[in-house]
Formats: sequence, structure tokens, C-alpha cells
Amino acid sequence: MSLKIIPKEKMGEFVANMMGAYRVVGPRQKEHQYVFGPIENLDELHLDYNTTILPPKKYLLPQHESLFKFNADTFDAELTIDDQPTVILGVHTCDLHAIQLLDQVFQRDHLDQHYMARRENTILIGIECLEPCDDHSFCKSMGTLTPPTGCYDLHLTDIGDSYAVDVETEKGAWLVVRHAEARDADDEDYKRINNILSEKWPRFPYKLDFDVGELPALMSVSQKSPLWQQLGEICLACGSCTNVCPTCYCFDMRDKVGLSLTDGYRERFWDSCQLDEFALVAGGHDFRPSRAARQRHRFFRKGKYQTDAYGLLGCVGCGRCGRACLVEITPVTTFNELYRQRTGGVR
Amino acid sequence: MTNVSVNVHHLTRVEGHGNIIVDVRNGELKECRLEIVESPRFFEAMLLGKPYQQASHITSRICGICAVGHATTSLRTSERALGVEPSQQTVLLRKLNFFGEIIDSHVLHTYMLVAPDFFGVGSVIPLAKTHTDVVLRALRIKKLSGDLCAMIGGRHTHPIALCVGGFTHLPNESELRAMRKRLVDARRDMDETVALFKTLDWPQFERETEYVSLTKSDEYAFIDGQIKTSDGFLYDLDAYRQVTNEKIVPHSTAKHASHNRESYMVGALARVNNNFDQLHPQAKDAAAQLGLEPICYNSFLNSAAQIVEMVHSVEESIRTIDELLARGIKPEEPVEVEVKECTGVGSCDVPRGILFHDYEIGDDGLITGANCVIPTGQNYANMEADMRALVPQILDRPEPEITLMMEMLIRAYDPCISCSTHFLEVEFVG
Amino acid sequence: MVSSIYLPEPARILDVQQMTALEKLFTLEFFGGRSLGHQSGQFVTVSALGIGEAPISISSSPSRSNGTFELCIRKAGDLTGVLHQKKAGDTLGIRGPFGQGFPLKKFQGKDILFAPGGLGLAPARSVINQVLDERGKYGRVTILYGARTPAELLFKGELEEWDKRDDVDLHVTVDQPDDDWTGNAGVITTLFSKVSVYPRNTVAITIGPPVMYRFVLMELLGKGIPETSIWLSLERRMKCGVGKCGHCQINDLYACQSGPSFSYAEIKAVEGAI
Amino acid sequence: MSRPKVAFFDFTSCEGCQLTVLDALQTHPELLDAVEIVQFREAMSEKGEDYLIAFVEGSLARPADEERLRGIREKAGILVALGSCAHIGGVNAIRNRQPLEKVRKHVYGEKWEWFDAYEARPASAAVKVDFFIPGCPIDRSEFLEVVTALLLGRQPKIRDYPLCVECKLKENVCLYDKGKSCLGPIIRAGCGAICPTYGDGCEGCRGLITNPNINAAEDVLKEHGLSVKEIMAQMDMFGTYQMMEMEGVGHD
Ligand SMILES: Cc1cc2nc3c(=O)[nH]c(=O)nc-3n(C[C@H](O)[C@H](O)[C@H](O)COP(=O)(O)OP(=O)(O)OC[C@H]3O[C@@H](n4cnc5c(N)ncnc54)[C@H](O)[C@@H]3O)c2cc1C
Ligand code: SF4
Ligand code: SF4
Ligand code: SF4
Repeated sequence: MSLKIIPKEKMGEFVANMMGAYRVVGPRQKEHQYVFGPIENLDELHLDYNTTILPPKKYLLPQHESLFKFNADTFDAELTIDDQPTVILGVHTCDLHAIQLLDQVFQRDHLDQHYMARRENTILIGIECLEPCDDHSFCKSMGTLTPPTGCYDLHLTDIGDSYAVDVETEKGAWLVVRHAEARDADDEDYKRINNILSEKWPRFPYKLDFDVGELPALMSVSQKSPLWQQLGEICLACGSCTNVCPTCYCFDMRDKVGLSLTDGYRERFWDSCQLDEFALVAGGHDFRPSRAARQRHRFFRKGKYQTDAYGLLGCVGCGRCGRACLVEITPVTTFNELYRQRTGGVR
Repeated sequence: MTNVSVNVHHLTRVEGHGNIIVDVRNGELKECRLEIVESPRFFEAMLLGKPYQQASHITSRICGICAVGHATTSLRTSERALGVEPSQQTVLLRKLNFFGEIIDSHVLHTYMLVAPDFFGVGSVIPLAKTHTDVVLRALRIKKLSGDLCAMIGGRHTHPIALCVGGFTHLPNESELRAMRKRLVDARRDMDETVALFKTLDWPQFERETEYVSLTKSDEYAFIDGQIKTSDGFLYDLDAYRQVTNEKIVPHSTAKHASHNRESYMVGALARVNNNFDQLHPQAKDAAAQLGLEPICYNSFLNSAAQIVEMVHSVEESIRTIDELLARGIKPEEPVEVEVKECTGVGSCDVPRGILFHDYEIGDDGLITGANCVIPTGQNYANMEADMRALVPQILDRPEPEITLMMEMLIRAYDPCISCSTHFLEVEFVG
Repeated sequence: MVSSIYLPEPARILDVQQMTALEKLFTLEFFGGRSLGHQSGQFVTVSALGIGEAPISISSSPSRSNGTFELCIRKAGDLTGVLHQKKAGDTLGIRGPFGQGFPLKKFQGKDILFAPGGLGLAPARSVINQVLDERGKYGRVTILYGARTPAELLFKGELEEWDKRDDVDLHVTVDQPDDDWTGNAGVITTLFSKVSVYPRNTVAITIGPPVMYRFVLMELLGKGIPETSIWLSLERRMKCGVGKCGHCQINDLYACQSGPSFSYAEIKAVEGAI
Repeated sequence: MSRPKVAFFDFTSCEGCQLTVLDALQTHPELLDAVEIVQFREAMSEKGEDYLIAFVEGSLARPADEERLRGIREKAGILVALGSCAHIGGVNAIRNRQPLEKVRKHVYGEKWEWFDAYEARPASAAVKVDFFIPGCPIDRSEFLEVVTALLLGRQPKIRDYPLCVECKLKENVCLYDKGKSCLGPIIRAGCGAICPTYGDGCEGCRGLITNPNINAAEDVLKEHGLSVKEIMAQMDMFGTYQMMEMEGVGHD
């Protein structure tokens, strides 16, 4: 929509003003890493973070969430919809792409009101990455180094003494008008941004040995690759890869009741396709019993199934899973190995 | 005249398994003993070949109530052996944690295990109906002390964050401030505790014995210091064997100890007797109200001494938090350790009394020898001596009453039977 | 008003019938009076609040609904165990119907061969009764049904009725006969030699446990029935029933959305489907 | 509804799990409305012999323990192993790696035969255990969950996936990223990853998951600089009994 400029010294005020009206969450330091968490004073906010342990997804699809409360005797049930107005500040572009996928998943066919209520009351403020966050990320290869249109409300780019603010939605525009001291960008600013964005590009490496457009096709022919067996041998099935992934959203549900045995709630909580009981059914049949089959399933969701179903990639190249994996299973080495097996590495 | 036979199989409301056997025939005391039937635990054998870093985690499993005491003693033992000096912040946090455990253990013992005897009930559960405020207060204090320990160690039973050289996790200042507020609020509960226990009718019984505890020049000692006895002896920790002199007796999986006399007593009463002057003024006031004055030879008043120490610990916790807040919590890594072949003795005066750990560590950091001398083990001989002295005084009472008195006597010691069944590096006397 | 796809709607149990040692048939009706409006082959999720929720096939035919529906439930664990303690008058929570039923319109004019095994008769019964209620629209109707023991045969009354009909060819078998059993003994595949089909005009519907499919499919294909005319229903672990929770995914298919009814042609290339 | 009668028993243990039960009463006094406690030696004098649910804490450490446990099993409708000692032998089993006689002599010298002992083992080595609550000590909320499930007639759901799951959800910095080690990838979750949350590696008190990838986990430990002895010590702290079973070493 428009481009505004907020001087850095005015950022504190902007954030403080938002804190008055919304729950503001953003990247905070935790030991030598970062996590998204509530920002209560400005020192806690680290917009120059590399990446977070868990993606901001946890504010749209919480780890544990009550869907409805009930009285088991009377069958009275009351919906619990958590739609606390929230600003998520400092979302990297890869994570914005992931949210774009979640939006599709939870709106398509059957609308998930719990997700959508939160989503509609969430304001996303992205931030442009100017440096690769570390060796694990491969956003450039996945095409997620720039923000996806329509998914964010505001997007910040550090242009030295100020942030350039790309205003994408009405909500975002209102937020700036209401809470920030911003001015319109002028020709000089456009030039600066232009330079910064084009200078950043070569700093990011391509990590995949092939074009990401070929990925779904590559996956289609890799069902029987011996690689899956190899991954199955070393995989710990610890679920870390899926738990840290911004595009994973599988969940389970269970009823929680107190000692009264009548009052309780149905809870939705994160699940992982890497865990033992994920595909087990009554009678004891497990449809994905081996670690190899589960790793294959995971990578197929990342590389093919989500693209087939939603037209969006199931992996946004954030690199979190590789970072979290103790046996160093990563999408980059996996996809590249499949490519090598197919072509001998020749493009 | 009388024949009395008391046979309490599996003494209740104590930690671990023990039996009381009293046999009086024609007015003559034939037999009077405390049988420890807990199965042997072999902790010293378990430590062999384990990295010294694991020792505090393994030995904290000796006892679920004084897990912090065992862990801290173990850490001090390794540190003294390896020549590690923890930072002042570590020292303060460990103290604070220790106060938490003293409160936790003492409130459990006095309110939940001892008090039912005075109210004439078998457990604290019926008291919930008849004396709701008393039970709620006990639960409140227990929760406070548990939370205090958890704030520092992650949980009270088997603390996590305590390690050789410091901590793997530190509480933050806002947690400390919130805890301080709760401790200040707990002063009222302390006042009411003193008011309640001073109405109890403690059995009149005295027997002179020797009291053994840690002592320090500058504070009421719980962690480190020297060994002091009420008979006027003072030893460095390394000389602990001169005090404990343990021997094996056939009716018990736990060892008996004696120093200057046939037996000695450790625990809250021993500490209060030995270090009375260093108690917080508030605690001295409590002692006065409870009629506890050094040197007190009534073992039943060990429970009163515990109340005094609870008051002391609440006050000292507040003071320690103030000191920590004034310094500010600094993110510190544990002190680096240079592994070498070494030996060391460490000691803490844990809720039930003075505790010693003694390790040999090899140059690969693995433990090659270990000895732990547990307070309850040191008290056994004294308990039996008390029993022998008490029975003749109460022989005229009905048998159930004698039984109850014996149980109350043993319970007053707050015995932790499960932890006292351990290996002793034995010089045999038995 | 905000609603939720996860909120079950209360339904009253009208009747409970013990069918075998492990299976009971529940007749239900929504409190609001709405009819379920399902197709044969679809499923609902059933909740007992405080215990949990499970997907259950609808066992009654849409052609016989009159505002009620039937579920045949096997006691298999927590929820189903508690459901088995419920009585007429109790309340359950229902979501659905979900999934794709069998495309009966496409089957009109064709011969239909049913081959359910075990609990597979529960969903199959819905289609069978619908076909029988619209008997004129279909060609020959053959039912091959197998259970492990005579005691485990479901819907015995209906089996008798079907057996009596001239326009239905019913064959029943049990794996382990008892002394009173006079019928066929052996696994369900032993029944195929007893029937003859005209493959090009036959639709086969088979529903049963995973092990059964492999063998039944061989028989059906062996008879020359085209892959597009063989239909089955796939059971997977399911939590949401609406294609979100990920549990029932078979490669790129969600059993709860694209299924549970699939033609063999759709899934034969899908690794791990059968 | 009448309150089911429950009883608590202890064998060789530190009694920390029973203390955790007492702690649960602090936060959930309504527990006393839900069940009737008829025996709890650590906290009460009364001893009722009629009970539906028996919670058993502690390992078996000598032959006589088995007899007592069998007696409890006979009376109890449901027997629940409470905590690491009863569930997997716990720390008590550490000594099983050494010859029994050596251990006994080491402890009691020439009088070693005075005190009976055999290799420490979990309750399930002697009787059928219906459910277990893992942990050293048990987790308070998990205990309440199990009680609630039993009251509802539901199978208690003890987690059977690795601790890393909960650790990630806590958003802890992984200990391996801090140059430390951790058994999280092969140990049962359910404690909320409390040890990693407080900066210490998981020691394995909740026991192995059903399908642990032990080889891969050992490789990870090796890659992070642990010696074989140190790896053994880690695995053996709570896991000696389970490890020896997997190694096919007998216990009798
Ligand atoms: C489309 C579909 C239709 C079904 N139709 C019927 C039917 O008509 N009648 C019938 O009796 N059963 C049917 N089932 C199976 C039924 O859903 C399971 O038996 C039920 O979920 C078990 O729940 P529980 O709480 O009693 O068992 P639990 O105590 O949860 O577990 C017992 C076993 O069931 C498995 N299980 C848990 N959740 C599920 C799940 N959502 N789906 C499958 N297995 C699960 C567990 O892994 C475990 O092995 C159907 C399943 C599906 C997917
Ligand atoms: S698969 Fe890995 S790299 Fe891709 S989005 Fe998920 S966590 Fe990030
Ligand atoms: S700290 Fe331990 S439990 Fe946590 S992720 Fe790392 S290995 Fe897993
Ligand atoms: S982290 Fe590991 S050792 Fe610590 S409580 Fe949990 S399972 Fe036990």
C-alpha cells in the first residue's frame, strides 16, 4: 500500500504505544539463543536476532489450547475462543511464508474458528533479513527471502538510522497512524532501500543444488530411495524437527477433567508424525511403523504434498529442524542427496 | 509386678521402616530396642565408579525429605576434595535453599507427624475436619518452603540445578522479590505455630547425653564449619570418625555411633543446645515461649527445637534474599574444576542432624571410595538409651499408653530410617 | 454466534443392543431433531465428554433414517469401553457426517458384490440396506461376509432376512467354526469360488481389516473386475475428521476427506495405503 | 459414588514419591473427597487392609520383599508402581553391575550375611503391575492425572515419546548446544523436561521409551566427547535394570 519511515529513536515509542493496546510479542534473548515471548519493556526486544527456537506459530496454534469447556454430566459445553489482540513483532520472511501456509490449511474446506479468531486478531509485523541467520537456513533456495504478499500487515527494513515500513493492510496502516510517528518515504529513502535489498541478495547463498520448482517432481520419483532407510537408522524419533517447524501443524485432542470428574475441557495439543503412536489404530495396526517411513512422510509433506494440496511449499527454509536435529538430518542434505541419486548431481 | 510387651511393627509416621521392641517381665526390663528393618541401600557401593558430578544426584536419592541436605553435603565434599571455592552468590543461594529445606522438613515433622499424637488422632487427615485452620496453615508453610526450594533447585525433592562449583540455573530477581513477600507474610504463620505448640503438653522426661552439631564462628551453622559437642569437644570435619565411631549391631541394618559417652544426639535439639546464641532474636523469643532453654535434656523437645529453627529459617531467608537482591543476581557459570586424584570430607547439619560425606576421587573424575554417615544412624544408640531410661518411669501406665509414649519418643527424633541404612567403613566393635 | 467445527452436538441414545460380546448397536437422535443427512460410507465422531472422541462409521442406511441413525461400536479401548456402559436415554456428542460416501449413483444398473469382513459389515450394512431399499436400480446383489467365529457374526437378524430374499445371494463364512456351525468354514476368500460375476458390469465393495484387503483384492482382480469398480474403506487414526490434524494422511490423501471410501484405482499406487 | 479405597506401600526407596503425593494434597485437597486413603505408613497410623488401588513405592531389594509385595498384589484390584524405583529399579539397581557378594561385603564387612539382599529390581519383576507412574520423584500433576483416569475408568496415559518433545515445547536451549549431554532423546517424557529446564541434562529417571534408538543416542553422546565409561554412568544412573535386561544379563 505505502511506504513509511520510522526513525529508530521513535521505535521505542511505537512499541510502547502498541503495548498499551495489544499484547506485543517479539524475539527475546534466552541464553545464547532467541525465543518469541511477551515484550514488557523495550530492552527485551531483539529485532536483530538470528532465529528463534520455536517459530511464532505458537501464537496462532498454541501448544495446548482448550477448544471447549464442558460439564460431563449435564453435557453443557461452552466454546473457548482465544482471540486476545496480539501484535507479533519482528517475524522473519520465512516465518511469514509459513503462516501463509497455515492460513490456507485452517481456512480451506472446513474453517477452523479457533485458529481464525486468533489470526484475525493478530497483527503481523515482519522484518527483512539482511544477513543469513546461520549455516542452517536456506531461505534463498526456497524462495522465502522476501515477504509473501498479503500475509503481513507491516514489514520493517532496517535502513540504518530508521526502519522503512512497508504498509500492506488497512490494519497495518491504522497501527502506524495511531501509534507511530512516521513520515512518508521520499525518493532518497526508496533509493536507500533499493540499495540495501540488492546488496543483501548476494550475501545469501543458494543451498539446494537444483531449482526448488523441481522439488515436487523430484520427490515423486524418490519414494523408494534407499536414503529413507539410512535416515531411519540414525533418526532418534525425538520429534524435535516437527516441533520446531513453522509449517508443521499436526495435532491431537484429549479431554482433561479435574478430580470432580465432571468439569473439564477438550484440549488440542501439538503432535508429531515422528512419534510412535501417531498412526496406530485400534487392533494394534500401525500404518507407519518404521522411523524410515516417518522420515519419508515428513519430507514428502515438506517437498510435495503441501504443494499439491495448497500450492505452497511445505518447507520455508528456516533451517530450524536441522539446527535442532542431534543426528544432523536436514532438508538441504536430504533434498540434495535425492537429487544426486536421481541425476548423479548433474544439473 | 508388671509384664509389658510392646511390639510396634513398622513404626508409622516416620520415614523408613523400624520396629520397637520392649519386653518387661516382672518389672524387669529384659529387652528394649529399636529394630531397623529397612532393607540395606548400599549407597556407598553405588557411588563407586561414578563421575563425581553424579554423586549429588545419586545421594540426594538417599532421602526424599532432606534431598537438598544430601545434595549440598555431596557438593561440598567434592568441592573440598577438588579444591573448588564457590562464589559468594552460590554460597548465599545454597544457604537460602537450605533454609527452605529446614522449614519444609520441620513443618512436615511437627505438624503432620508429631502433632496428631497430641491431638489423639492417627494422622493429619482427621485434623483437616476438626482443626482446619491448623492443617491449612501447615499446608501453607509446606507449600511456601517447597516453592522456595523449587525456585532455586527446580524442585524440592531431588534438586536439579545444584552442581559442583555453583548452579546450572539461577532464580531471577523478580522471583526472589515475590518469594520475599511470601516469607514476610509467613511470619504470622510462624507466630501462630509457636502459639499452638506452646499449648502442647510435652512429656516430662530428661536424660543427660552429649549433643553433636556443626558450629561456625559467625553464624548458626548448617553448611560447613567444625564439629562441636556439648561435652566440650571441637573437631575439624576431616576428623569426623573420631566422633562417629560407628559399629554394626545385629538387629539393625543401620550402624550405631558413640563418642564420649555410650551415645550422643544430633538434630535440631543438638544444634539449638550447642549454638543457641547464634539464633535469630525472633527464634530465641520462640524458644523462650516454648520453654526451651539450653542445655535441654528432654528429647521430646526436639520437636520444639524444630519450631525454633523454622522461625530462624524464615527470618534468615528474608535476610539472605535481601542480601542477594542488594548484590543483584549475576549470571555465573559454575566454577571450573581441575580434576585430580583427591579425597575430601564435607558436612552439613541437615534437618535431622549432622551429616558427613567422605569421597575418594580418581584422576579420571570417577569416585573410588565413599562413606556417608547419616544423622539418624548417629541417633540410634541415643534413642535406645532414652527408651531404656523412659520405660521404667512409665511402667505403671497401661500398655497402650506405654506403646504410644515409645512411639512418640522415637518420632520426636524425626528418624529418617531409609537414609540411615547405609554402608559404613567398618571398624568392628559389634 | 461463534461456532466451532470441533464442538460436538448432543444426541440422545434411543436404544442399545448387545450384538456380540464386543459389539453394540446404538440408535441415536439429535436433540434438536435435525436429521444426520448422511451418505452410506460416511462416518461421524462420537464423544463421551471427559473420556474422548472417536470416528465411527454410520451403520444405518440413509434410506431408513426417520431422524435417527445407528452406530455399531466395538469395545476397543477407553472411549469405546465407556460407550458400552451407556444406556438408552444417555447423551453422546456427535460431529459429522464426514468424509466421502460410496458414489451409489454411479453404481446404478450394475451388479453389486459386497465383501465385508468382521466389523466391516457395520459400514457395509448402510450401503447394503440402501441398495436393497432401492433394489430396482441395481442388477444382481451378492453378499460375501466373513467373521472369525459364529459368535462374532454381526447383524444376525438382517443376515437371515437377506438370506431369505430371492434377489440377494448371501454367503457367510467363519474362520473358526464351532460345533453348531453348519455353514462355510474358512476365511472370506474361500467364498469367492461360490459366486460367479460378470466383471465388466460389477461393482465390488469390500470393507475390513488391513490384512483382509490384500487377499480379497487379489480375488476381485482375479475375477476381472476393473480397478475403478472395486471400492473399499480405509481406517486410519483420526482426531479431527476435517483434514487438519494430519493423523489419517496416507501420502497426499486424507482418509477423512478424500475417503474413507476409495476406489482401488485411486489408491493402488499410493504407497502404504493397503 | 463411594470413594475407592487406596493404600500406599513402600519398599526400598527414599520415600520422595510418597512425599510428592503429600504435596499433591496441598494443591489438590479435593483428592481426599475423591478417594479414601486407608494406609499410608509415612503419614498415618491407621492400617486398613481392604483397598482397591495399591500404590507401591520402592524397589525390591531382598527376597523377603517379594513375599510382602505378593500379599499386596493379592488384595489390590489395581496395583500401580509409583516412581522410578518401583517402575524400573531406579538408583537402587546401580549396584547390580557389581557382584552382589562384593557389594554386601563392601557395606557390612565380615557381617555381610547378617543382612539379606539380592539384586535390586522393579515391582514388575515379582508381580503383575497394572500401571506405572515414572519419575524420580514422580511428577505431581501426572500422579493426579493417573488418579483421575483410574476414577474415570480410563487407562492412564503415560507418555511414550522422548523427553525432547517436551523440552522443545518449553523452548529450552538444548543442552547439546551448551556443550553438555542429555538422555532426552531416549527417555520418556512427562516431567515437563524439568532437568533441562533447570540447566541439567536428563538423567533418565522416567525410563526408556518403548522404541529407543540407543545406538544413535550413544553416537550422539560420543560425538559430544563422552567416554564409554561416562556414557555407561549416564545410562546406568536410573537405567541399570533396563539396560541389563536389554543386554540380556540375568538378574538372579
Ligand atoms: C473412518 C473410521 C470408521 C470407524 N468405524 C468404526 C465403527 O463403525 N465401529 C467401531 O467400533 N470402530 C470404528 N472405528 C475404529 C474406532 O475409531 C476405534 O476403535 C476407536 O477410536 C478406539 O477408541 P478408544 O478410545 O476406545 O480406544 P483408545 O483407548 O484410544 O485406544 C485403543 C486403540 O485404538 C487406537 N486408536 C486411538 N484413536 C484412534 C482413532 N482415532 N482411530 C483409530 N484407532 C484409534 C489406539 O492406538 C489404540 O491402539 C473407525 C475408525 C475410523 C477411522
Ligand atoms: S522443514 Fe525444517 S527448514 Fe523447513 S520449514 Fe520446517 S523447520 Fe524450517
Ligand atoms: S536438552 Fe535434552 S531433552 Fe532437551 S532437546 Fe536437548 S537432548 Fe532433547
Ligand atoms: S528430565 Fe529426565 S531425569 Fe529429569 S525428571 Fe525428567 S525424566 Fe527424570
